[in-house]
Amino acid sequence: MQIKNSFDVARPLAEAWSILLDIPKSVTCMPGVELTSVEPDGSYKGKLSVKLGPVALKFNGTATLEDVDEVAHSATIRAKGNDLQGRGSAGATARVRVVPNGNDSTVFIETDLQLSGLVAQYGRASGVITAMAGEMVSAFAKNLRAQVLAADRGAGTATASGTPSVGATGNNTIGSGLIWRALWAWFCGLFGVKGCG
Amino acid sequence: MLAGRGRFVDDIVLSGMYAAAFVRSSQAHARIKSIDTAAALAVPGVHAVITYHDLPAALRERRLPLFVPHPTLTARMQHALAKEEVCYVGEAVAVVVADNRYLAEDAVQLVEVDYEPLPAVSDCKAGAQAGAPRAHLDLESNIVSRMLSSVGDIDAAFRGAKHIFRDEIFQHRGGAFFMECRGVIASYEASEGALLVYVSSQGPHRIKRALLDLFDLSDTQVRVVTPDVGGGFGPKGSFYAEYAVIVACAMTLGRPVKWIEDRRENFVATHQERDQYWDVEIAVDDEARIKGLRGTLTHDNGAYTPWGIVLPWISVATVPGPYVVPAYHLEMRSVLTNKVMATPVRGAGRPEGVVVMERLMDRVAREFKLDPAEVRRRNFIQPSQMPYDVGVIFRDGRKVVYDSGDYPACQDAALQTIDYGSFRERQAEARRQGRYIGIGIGNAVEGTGLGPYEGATVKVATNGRITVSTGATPQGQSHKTTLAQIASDQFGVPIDWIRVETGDTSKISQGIGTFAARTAVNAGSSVHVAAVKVAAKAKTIAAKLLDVREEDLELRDGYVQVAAIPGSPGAASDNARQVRKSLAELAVVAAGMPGFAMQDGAEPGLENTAYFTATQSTYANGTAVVEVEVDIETGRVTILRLVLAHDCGRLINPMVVDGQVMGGVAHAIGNALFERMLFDDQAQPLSTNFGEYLLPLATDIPRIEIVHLETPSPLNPLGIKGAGESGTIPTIAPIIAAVEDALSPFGVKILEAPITPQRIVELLGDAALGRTR
Amino acid sequence: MKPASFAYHDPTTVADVVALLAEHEESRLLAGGQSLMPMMNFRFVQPAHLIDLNRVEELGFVRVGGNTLAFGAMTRQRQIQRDANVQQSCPIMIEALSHVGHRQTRARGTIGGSISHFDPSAELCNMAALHDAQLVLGRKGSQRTLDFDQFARGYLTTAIEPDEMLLEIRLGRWAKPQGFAFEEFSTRHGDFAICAVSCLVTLTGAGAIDTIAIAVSGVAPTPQRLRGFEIAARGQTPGHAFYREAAIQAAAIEAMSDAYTTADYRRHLARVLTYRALEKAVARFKSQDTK
Amino acid sequence: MTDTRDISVVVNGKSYGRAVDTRRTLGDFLRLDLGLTGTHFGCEHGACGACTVRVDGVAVRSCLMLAVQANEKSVQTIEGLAKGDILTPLQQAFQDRHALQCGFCTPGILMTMAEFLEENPAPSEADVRDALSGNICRCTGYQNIVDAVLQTADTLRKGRDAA
Repeated sequence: MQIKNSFDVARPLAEAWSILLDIPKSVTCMPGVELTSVEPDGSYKGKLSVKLGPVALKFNGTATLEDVDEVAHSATIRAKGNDLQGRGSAGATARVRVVPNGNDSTVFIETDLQLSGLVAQYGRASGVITAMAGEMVSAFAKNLRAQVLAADRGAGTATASGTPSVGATGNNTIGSGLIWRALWAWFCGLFGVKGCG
Repeated sequence: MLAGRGRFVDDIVLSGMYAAAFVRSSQAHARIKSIDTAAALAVPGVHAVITYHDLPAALRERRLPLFVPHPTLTARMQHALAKEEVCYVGEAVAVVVADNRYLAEDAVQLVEVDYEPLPAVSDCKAGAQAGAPRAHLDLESNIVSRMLSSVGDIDAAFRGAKHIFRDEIFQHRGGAFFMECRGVIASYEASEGALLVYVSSQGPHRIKRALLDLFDLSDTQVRVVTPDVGGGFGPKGSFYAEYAVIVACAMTLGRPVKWIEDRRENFVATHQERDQYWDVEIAVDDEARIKGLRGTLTHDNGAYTPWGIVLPWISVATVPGPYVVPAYHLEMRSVLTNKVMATPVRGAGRPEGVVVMERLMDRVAREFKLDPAEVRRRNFIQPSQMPYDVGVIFRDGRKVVYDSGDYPACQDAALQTIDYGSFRERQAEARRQGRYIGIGIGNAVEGTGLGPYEGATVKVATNGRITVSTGATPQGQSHKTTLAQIASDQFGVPIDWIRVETGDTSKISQGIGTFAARTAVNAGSSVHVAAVKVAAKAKTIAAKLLDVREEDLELRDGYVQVAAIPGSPGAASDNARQVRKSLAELAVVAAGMPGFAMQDGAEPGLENTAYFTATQSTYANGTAVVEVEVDIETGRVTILRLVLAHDCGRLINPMVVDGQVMGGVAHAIGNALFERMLFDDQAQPLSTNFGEYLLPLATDIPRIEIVHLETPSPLNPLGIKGAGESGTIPTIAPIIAAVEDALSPFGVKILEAPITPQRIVELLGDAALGRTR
Repeated sequence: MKPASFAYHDPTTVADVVALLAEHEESRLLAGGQSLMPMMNFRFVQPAHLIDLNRVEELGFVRVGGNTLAFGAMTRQRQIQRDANVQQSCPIMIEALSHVGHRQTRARGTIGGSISHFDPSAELCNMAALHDAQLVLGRKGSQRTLDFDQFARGYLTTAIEPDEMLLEIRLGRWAKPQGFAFEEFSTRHGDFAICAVSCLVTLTGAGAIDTIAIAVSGVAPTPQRLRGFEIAARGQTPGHAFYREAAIQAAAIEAMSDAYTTADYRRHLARVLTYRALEKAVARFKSQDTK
Repeated sequence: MTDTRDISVVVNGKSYGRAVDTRRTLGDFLRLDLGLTGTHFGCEHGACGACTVRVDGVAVRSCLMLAVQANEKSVQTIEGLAKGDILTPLQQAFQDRHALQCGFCTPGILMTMAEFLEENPAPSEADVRDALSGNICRCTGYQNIVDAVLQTADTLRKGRDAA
């Protein structure tokens, strides 16, 4: 599925761009993402965990930064992960582009998300999943923006640790709520009869 | 069965047996970069986790066998376990063998497969376009077969035609969804080199043949047994990768191994049928008589080609049906997609062909403002034209030549039963009350009793017991009853005196199996031929012993006796009781006495094996007429009446045939109104449970009214034709037609199956607002 | 399709249940099992602790209060269908239950499980919305009672906290005579409703609307009441224009879509079924046919 | 991690004591632990009804119930329907009316209909179809099943009148 986002940053192009490319920080802007290691090949390993009441989805994944164009200020982030209990996997390609906007800049993110396996195979849930994915990417964008602002405030310490920014954590819960609903939606595609739990 | 004593594969328990579960691809198309089985192997109770690289050399080198090759086909067969590329969600990647299924599933979710996703082909029409992604990395094109079916001078037919009508018709993917999922048990006795396989199939002989192809074993080492089968409907006639893998597991581990497909696997790994996109044109003269029919069929073959092009071929050959089509030109394109394979499901492509022809008949009727029944009458092949050469070649390589049948009579019988004559009045009256009812007609001719043969051995043991053995394999069609009945007719004994053995390669050496409604025709004829020979031999021996003429003898109640003399039955029976020989006595004589020569060199034993070979298919035919009511505000379709008139030649057992017809009709109703197997644009299946893939329930099926016509086939000694699919084949078309007819005041045209309430409301537009407008 | 391992608990009192909930984070309550068990068989849900409520007898009851009808969370759907009090004072409940699954699932399925699960198309959630239900939730050492609107959070999401459980469902009771109707559309009998509309109505002696309640489920993530219309409806004389107005308002609900059903079709059904439900409820009131 | 429990269950009048995994479904317990293979799994998600058995008289899906939940309860399966070789009127009617083909869904249908007929001695065809709607049969098109159930109701009624 295709998801498009854009947001303004009150920073000149070059600065916004460098903040954006600080992957250890920006990757963690995705709600629930925890960066575990930076590999020799420059790729990043991490976890996406979502606590959903009875259901704990844990994705182990990797992310890579590709096609970095310092002139056009564009790059591609590829991420993919598998649920540890074999319930499916997710792959995402995010094309990021920064363009000047007066003295400030605007960030465009185009994400192509493909879910597969158990979690993707319930038609009744497909609508909710799309909505959920869209909101997760929005949350990512929002967190990224928060991070840029944090840097703007020179609060390097806020993110230097590489842990999710405040924004990310805040949105994590929102993200969880959304994912929660989506997951329940998958479940409800599961059984041929209504009735009750 | 009624008391819970049935014996299905999952009911069989062998000592020391392990349970297996498969790791299946979650990707529609991907490269396998690595598989990590360590965590799975560490689970207590897990004995093996096997990937492609752990398979025996023979299985790594070979791919699954293709039973029905064709010159136009670029065959694509799969490995038993995926090697480096997966081509559909559900493709087997690894297998876990453990103490029980619970543990095996625990381990399956710990096997980590690293996939590199590749672009997938979801829709066959898109896949046929130049520049579409390839369903397999090394494919030149996704189109693996282009086949032309051509009769007469099509260009001339269209050049001269006054009226040409064109329609594009889509028929959506569905499946068999038998209630018993697939299952297999393999047991290998290393000391004797004996492999025993229990499998829920439609023919153990073909499974055995595939195993012989894949494992270097000799014929006598392999025994395949099919116990009770919980429904087949086509897909259980295929050979599947899992069967080879489970045999390999049993041979490697030296323990019996059982794999029972669960319903989730069944949705992604058992063969399905369709999609089909048809783009067709019909040319007719001023009297609405067909001059020619041409077009293309784009067929979704799925990821591999286990049945070659059998399925779309049957569709193409079925289109002309009971009508005179002087010129026919159909180009079939079979397209590989990244979906589970499409192979024959009940009807085997015929219902699709019928939908196409009947939609065109209705189109012609609409354009000419003629009664749809009348348009069909004008185009029917007449009984006087039998045998009728359609001109097209059937998938058994022979020309389609209808052997017999009275198509006009069949349609009339159906129309009369449903009181077609008064329908338009009833329809007008209903509309005055704001109700929308409609009627539809579907005619079909079905090639049944496909060759090459199905053998049967009939044997009278020295204790007088009669056994019939055949390679045919029942899945609820009551074959045993049917075949016992055929044999009992020759011996003059009650059916229950005869034991029928089926589904065991050790009981008869050659067999094909049950599909295409072929069993009654082939096995039935073989039983008949063999029984006749055995009965004759009994008479010959008895005649000698009793010193009477053979022609004076009859078989009754297990005895060969002097036949009743017309007029004085009493006397005859007294006479008979004095001079008669039991089958047991005769069998003993036939078996020969140790140390004595056989009587004038007669073949030993009171038995005979016959392999009846049909010179060509027999052609059954049927007409379905359906009356529906459509709720225009919700789009709900209610079937009010459904009449099916059909001619499957001589009826052996009407109750059994009716059962087959009613079951077949239920499949048609599912295909017409409910069953939709959805995939997303990356070929991820979206319908993987019975809450989303909707099978018809008792509340969705009306009472079915059946009319039998009997035009005996000249092609076999019993004059029978197949009946197994006669309920399904003609019945999808008239349901669609009836819905369209009900909605005719709104000019709705339906060119797809299934048709759902939502779709109906979409087609109705504002009209669906009804009273709320 | 075999469930993953879990630690099984089968307490016999509510006190024990909430204690277990407080103790085990990764736990899941098992009521009738008609939704949770399939999820576990598919291994969608793999709880570390499974707390079985089927031995908690104090949760199975139907109680008639002055103006409420109270159900214990573990009261089986079949038990409710056969309860004389419910049949007598809340006939629409019987009509709604006839659409819930099939006889084997109603034999096990419970009202509390259904409402905790909160499927947008569930008939019992529709009933809770229609009757302004109060939901009694319990956790270790405390209880709280929520109105339906506070309880309903979203798509299969309620206000029940991880350490909380639903104890009792209280429906507002309508005086008789009452007109009622439950109109549902599902593809097959017993399937998930694509849309269901319920209506309760009383008329004045003059035949004008006295009180009316309308609940639409299956369209939005939670069951919706047509409150605006219900208020404006007082004093109006029911008829085509009246039903049509209600239908149009129902069709304005923001609808969900999925691979099978579009938002447009859901809105369309809401419109059609609302018209039918009101018409039938009013007719029933007039004929006093409240069976 | 495996969690086991000792349970005692009366099945078809015979009492059994077994230690079972708490995750084992009732259906698997009957099939694997007791060897009562007449109960079949058709979907394992509560949609097809093939696994229907009676627990304390109530027809339920044995794929949606855990074996531990049957502890101290009485279960009846298809094997417990007939008295020896004497079929019940319902089973007999299924045979007479050709109400089964492959027979895989039949046990679940018989257990469901047995309970239904006890509660509805004089059902209409619509009642029967409604009661049957929780069981999927892919072979028969249901008609002969409906007829067999109606015939049974008839037989039983006549039997009662006679008595």
